[in-house]
Amino acid sequence: MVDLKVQMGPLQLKNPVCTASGTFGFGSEFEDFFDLNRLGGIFVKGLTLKHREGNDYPRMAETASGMLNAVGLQNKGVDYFINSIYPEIRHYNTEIIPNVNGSTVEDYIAVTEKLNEVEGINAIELNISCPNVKEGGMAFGVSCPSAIAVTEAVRKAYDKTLIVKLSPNVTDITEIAKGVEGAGADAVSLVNTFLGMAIDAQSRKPLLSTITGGLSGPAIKPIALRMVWQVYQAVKIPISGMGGIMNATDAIEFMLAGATSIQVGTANFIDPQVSVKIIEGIEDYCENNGFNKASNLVGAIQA
Amino acid sequence: MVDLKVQMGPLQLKNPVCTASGTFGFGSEFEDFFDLNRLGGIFVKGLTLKHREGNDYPRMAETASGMLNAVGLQNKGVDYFINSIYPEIRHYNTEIIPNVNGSTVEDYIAVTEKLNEVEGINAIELNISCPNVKEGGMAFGVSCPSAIAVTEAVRKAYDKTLIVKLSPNVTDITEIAKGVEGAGADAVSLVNTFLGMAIDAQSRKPLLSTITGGLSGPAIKPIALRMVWQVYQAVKIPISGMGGIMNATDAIEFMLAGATSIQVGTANFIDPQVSVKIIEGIEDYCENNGFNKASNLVGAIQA
Amino acid sequence: MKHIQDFKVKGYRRLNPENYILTLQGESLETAIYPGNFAEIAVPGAPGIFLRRPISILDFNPVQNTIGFYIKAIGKGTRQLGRLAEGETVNLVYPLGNSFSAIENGKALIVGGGSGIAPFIQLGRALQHNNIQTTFLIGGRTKNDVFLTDEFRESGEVLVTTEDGSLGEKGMVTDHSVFKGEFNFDKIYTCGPDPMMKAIASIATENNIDCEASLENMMACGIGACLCCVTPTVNGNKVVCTEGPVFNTKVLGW
Amino acid sequence: MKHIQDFKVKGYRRLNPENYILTLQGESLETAIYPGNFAEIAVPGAPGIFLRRPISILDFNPVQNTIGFYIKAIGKGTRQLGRLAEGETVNLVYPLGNSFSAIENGKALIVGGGSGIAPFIQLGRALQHNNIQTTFLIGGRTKNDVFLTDEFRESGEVLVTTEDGSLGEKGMVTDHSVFKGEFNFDKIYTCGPDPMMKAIASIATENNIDCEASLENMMACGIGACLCCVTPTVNGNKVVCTEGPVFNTKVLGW
Ligand SMILES: Cc1cc2nc3c(=O)[nH]c(=O)nc-3n(C[C@H](O)[C@H](O)[C@H](O)COP(=O)(O)OP(=O)(O)OC[C@H]3O[C@@H](n4cnc5c(N)ncnc54)[C@H](O)[C@@H]3O)c2cc1C
Ligand SMILES: Cc1cc2nc3c(=O)[nH]c(=O)nc-3n(C[C@H](O)[C@H](O)[C@H](O)COP(=O)(O)OP(=O)(O)OC[C@H]3O[C@@H](n4cnc5c(N)ncnc54)[C@H](O)[C@@H]3O)c2cc1C
Ligand SMILES: Cc1cc2nc3c(=O)[nH]c(=O)nc-3n(C[C@H](O)[C@H](O)[C@H](O)COP(=O)(O)O)c2cc1C
Ligand SMILES: Cc1cc2nc3c(=O)[nH]c(=O)nc-3n(C[C@H](O)[C@H](O)[C@H](O)COP(=O)(O)O)c2cc1C
Ligand code: FES
Ligand code: FES
Repeated sequence: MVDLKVQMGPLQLKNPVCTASGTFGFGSEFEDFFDLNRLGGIFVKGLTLKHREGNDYPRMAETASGMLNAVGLQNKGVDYFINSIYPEIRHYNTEIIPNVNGSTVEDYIAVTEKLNEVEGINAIELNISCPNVKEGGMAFGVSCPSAIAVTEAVRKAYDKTLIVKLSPNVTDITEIAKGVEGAGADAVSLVNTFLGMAIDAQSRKPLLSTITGGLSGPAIKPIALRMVWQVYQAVKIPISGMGGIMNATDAIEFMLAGATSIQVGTANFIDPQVSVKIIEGIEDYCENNGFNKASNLVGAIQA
Repeated sequence: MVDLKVQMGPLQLKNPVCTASGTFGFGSEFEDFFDLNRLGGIFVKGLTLKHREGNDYPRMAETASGMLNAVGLQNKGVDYFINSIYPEIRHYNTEIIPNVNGSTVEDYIAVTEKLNEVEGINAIELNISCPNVKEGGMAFGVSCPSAIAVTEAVRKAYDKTLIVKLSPNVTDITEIAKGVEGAGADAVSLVNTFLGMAIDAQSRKPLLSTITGGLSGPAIKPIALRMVWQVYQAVKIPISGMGGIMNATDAIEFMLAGATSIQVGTANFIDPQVSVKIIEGIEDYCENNGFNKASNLVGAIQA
Repeated sequence: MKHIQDFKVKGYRRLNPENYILTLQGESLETAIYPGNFAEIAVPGAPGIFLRRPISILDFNPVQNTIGFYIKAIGKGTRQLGRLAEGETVNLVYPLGNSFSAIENGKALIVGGGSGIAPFIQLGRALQHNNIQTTFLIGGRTKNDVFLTDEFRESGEVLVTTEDGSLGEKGMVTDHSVFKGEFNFDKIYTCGPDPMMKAIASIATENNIDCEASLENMMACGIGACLCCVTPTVNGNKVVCTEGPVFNTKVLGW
Repeated sequence: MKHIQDFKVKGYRRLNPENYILTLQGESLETAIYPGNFAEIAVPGAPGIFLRRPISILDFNPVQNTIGFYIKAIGKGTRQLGRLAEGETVNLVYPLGNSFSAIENGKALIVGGGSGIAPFIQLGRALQHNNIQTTFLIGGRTKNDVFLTDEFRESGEVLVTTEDGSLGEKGMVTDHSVFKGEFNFDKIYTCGPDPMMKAIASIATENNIDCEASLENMMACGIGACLCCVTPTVNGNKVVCTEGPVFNTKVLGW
């Protein structure tokens, strides 16, 4: 029997496999496909203080082994989540982890304070890396001082596990990771999407209403994996790794590079059952390769 | 008749389609496949002052819609190029553009001074973005002051067209582009490869001897295209655009985003005749869409 | 209930070089499929295709466990779906989306163009089941672009327009004489190119008739998880794959 | 001269579930193909495969314009190449690389294991043409992993080892009795797993015999343009796709 439990700072996950924010709705969308209780955790869709309409259509373009999105944090606001959505999903026996967004530090604090009061929610993911909003978002995550500032402020407002989600659109991700570690993050998650663009040569127009959008999927996996490996060597806090994970082998690679847990994003669109397959694949791998704990995979690359 | 000529600063190319450094050897490798005289230019393999053995095997790994390489600037040195290789390829009726590398500013200057004397070579590409060498390389291209310093020094040593090749592994590529423009670059080329990594889950070893390597191919196209579009708005000098161009449509997208000329890299490995097909495709597109000059495509996106 | 399920290619019916009906067969079949529902199809063996493709469900047969799609080959995926070998595996996520609401009384007009005719076989049957008198108005560029008229005729009257006049009345669907003079329908259903649907919606508004339109959109998940597929409505952005694809045109502000 | 050329799948010869010979036919054929040359094959219709795959040329027929490959399915590309339909198009860049140098006098020993036997049909014929007495030593895990022995027998004597003793002598090729006692070959040629080739190379060195080995490598271009495929030699890194794949084992420092 392989022990699949992993520890993300104070938060224990029953296994390393979570679903990534913005790619798994609020979970219930996938209820028909598998038993959500099997997941290590669900990072739910990005929340903001107030209702947001998100960006105009078109918001999506397919690319080679990936996709661009420009959703822009469409959501009904944190209060609606707490009052109307969370009660419907809280019965799942898995960690429900809200993804916290804001245009200003005050916004982030306000959302966090509300979530801090919600019984059953044991962790939040602070998104300082959304490339699809005009204000805030990625701007916080690409500068070290502002990443530290927002993390410190949210840390004060939050008593439970604080995971900070980093942007890959930076020269040196280890610097930001060290900054938010110092500012009190319990864990980091990486990577969010890469800022990209697509053009329709025939109409000579961008394919997204916002011109640029966030690139996800297997295309980015080599870069994401490198960043996880770099951050693993730079910080002591655990890493939730993601970026193009499509199967158990990919997930294992992220763990070997240093991720304690992983998130499945875009892959959910292609195979809505993929996360259970990944859980089973990690278990099989551990069994076949003499690991009695999944956590022993973390950083086990022989470099 | 479409006028395919484009102007890269002082340097005129007979058409916008060049081959990218490190992906086309010294040209002669492709002689059996098409008439090299048709190319706008050939950016030959990266040169250093002294002979370099490059990195150890393995140097290559396939990724989703892309590849990682860790060649590490294997070459016989600039003197060997000038004395033994260039005489064999100078008869081609296309621009032969050496790609200049160094570990120190002095190295860069020394290589440049030698190339400055070579009759028939009308431009160099200053590579401050190679991710596969321990010293120099990308380190110059990811910090604005050092990018400016090396460009200024090389500018003083070079009388003809100076193209500076930028690294995409930065938070804000426009800042570096503006820096090298101010330092005297006649043009910029972008992007070089993205720092990435691949792991073999079974052996738990990295797939490259250097652990990390440079990611190229269609996987990176959306990010490269975005960077070209951003730089186009930030600088006045022309852009040589590249990153995952596989066909004429891709090339046209780069031109619409702001590239005056383009480079074909990894695609040469998959179809050694692809660059001629791209030249023909651009010509057809111009004809069918009422452009009498290819240069009118540059930045013609309706954003 | 939504399913993810492997099917096998049973066969094709080729309508013309670009249009075809693909029939898949499964070991079982979810039969709670309603007119307007679609499937997200994983296109097998096509390099360069990353996401599933949303395609309306044309019809299905609960005895044979078959499901049919009417597909117009416009790009990589829709071309590849047209050249699979018999027996090849195709994975579906289905049935997805909301559906047209069949009226209980009165007369219905169904207006379709291009690949937009797919949902109307099922809708026609549902209306017929309600004893609704249905008129189908199908538009195409030439007579070679007008399909499935025999099938539609089983559920109602079929009118046709072609741009070159090679079949039915000459012109666009909106030019058809059915819209001239007395106009006594109680509901309009439409699916096809946006400009066509918008023109039909304004005819409906002018005549104070309820109108439902099925929208296309760039979709990533098809199940409401990614929020990529929105359309602006009078009540803000709505998610096309779950709150649609069928919308009342008043809600769309058309 | 190197060519880029479309061929059609002519057929397969299945050796066992993992090993097969693929024959392609073209409208023409470059016949300046030498033992050890390989082709870079663009694998059709396989999502997830980006680069061409290097495969040795097994044999070719200048009358029929056919070219054959012996392939062991070990991954995505080599599996996909085993399930193409007859008539499907396969693009080759060929012929690539250097070749084994056939000796003019004396006796030759050819040692192959796994998919490393592919170049030896051609090499055997070339040696036969030079009237060289050739011994083939082929190793496999079991008798089901030993192929092409009939073909080799046309050019010389065939010795076999299997790990389980189900065919020929039991053990690894290096255990074969041919290496025991008097050893009177003038040249050894080898292709197969690295450890096997290295062991053979040291036998050659001990016996002061010239030995050529054909190396595998991760290749991107196959034509010397990318410098991805190097091997360390006593003279520094050498490019395997152009300066190899065949190297004198002394140069390799083996
Ligand atoms: C709910 C729904 C039901 C549909 N039902 C049918 C149907 O029954 N039959 C049918 O033939 N088609 C239908 N479509 C359209 C079909 O999904 C697209 O034609 C298909 O996704 C195109 O894929 P491709 O790989 O062939 O094109 P690509 O090669 O990906 O693209 C070709 C061109 O089509 C555009 N395009 C791609 N996908 C879409 C899309 N989803 N919406 C609009 N434009 C797109 C691209 O921007 C590009 O210009 C439906 C779409 C939706 C959303
Ligand atoms: C000059 C040359 C001649 C060859 N001749 C033959 C031949 O005649 N018959 C034959 O069956 N095979 C031959 N090979 C090996 C063949 O190229 C690989 O088996 C093939 O590229 C694997 O592709 P894949 O997509 O099936 O495997 P993948 O799915 O890409 O990978 C499967 C595994 O194989 C490894 N691998 C992939 N490519 C190579 C490679 N080029 N070298 C070493 N390991 C690799 C990967 O790291 C991975 O572990 C030759 C290789 C070279 C360089
Ligand atoms: C459609 C879409 C919406 C997303 N929305 C969010 C979000 O609201 N908050 C967030 O932190 N990340 C968001 N992401 C990023 C993902 O959580 C993940 O970081 C990224 O997609 C990389 O992983 P992947 O390649 O496995 O998808 C979104 C991604 C996609 C594709
Ligand atoms: C094998 C390989 C070797 C390369 N060597 C060099 C080099 O020597 N100098 C350089 O500036 N860029 C080098 N590059 C980068 C390419 O010139 C190009 O910037 C990059 O590959 C992106 O373009 P692509 O996606 O079209 O390949 C190399 C790329 C590859 C794949
Ligand atoms: S396609 Fe994902 S929400 Fe509609
Ligand atoms: S594979 Fe490119 S040089 Fe050998």
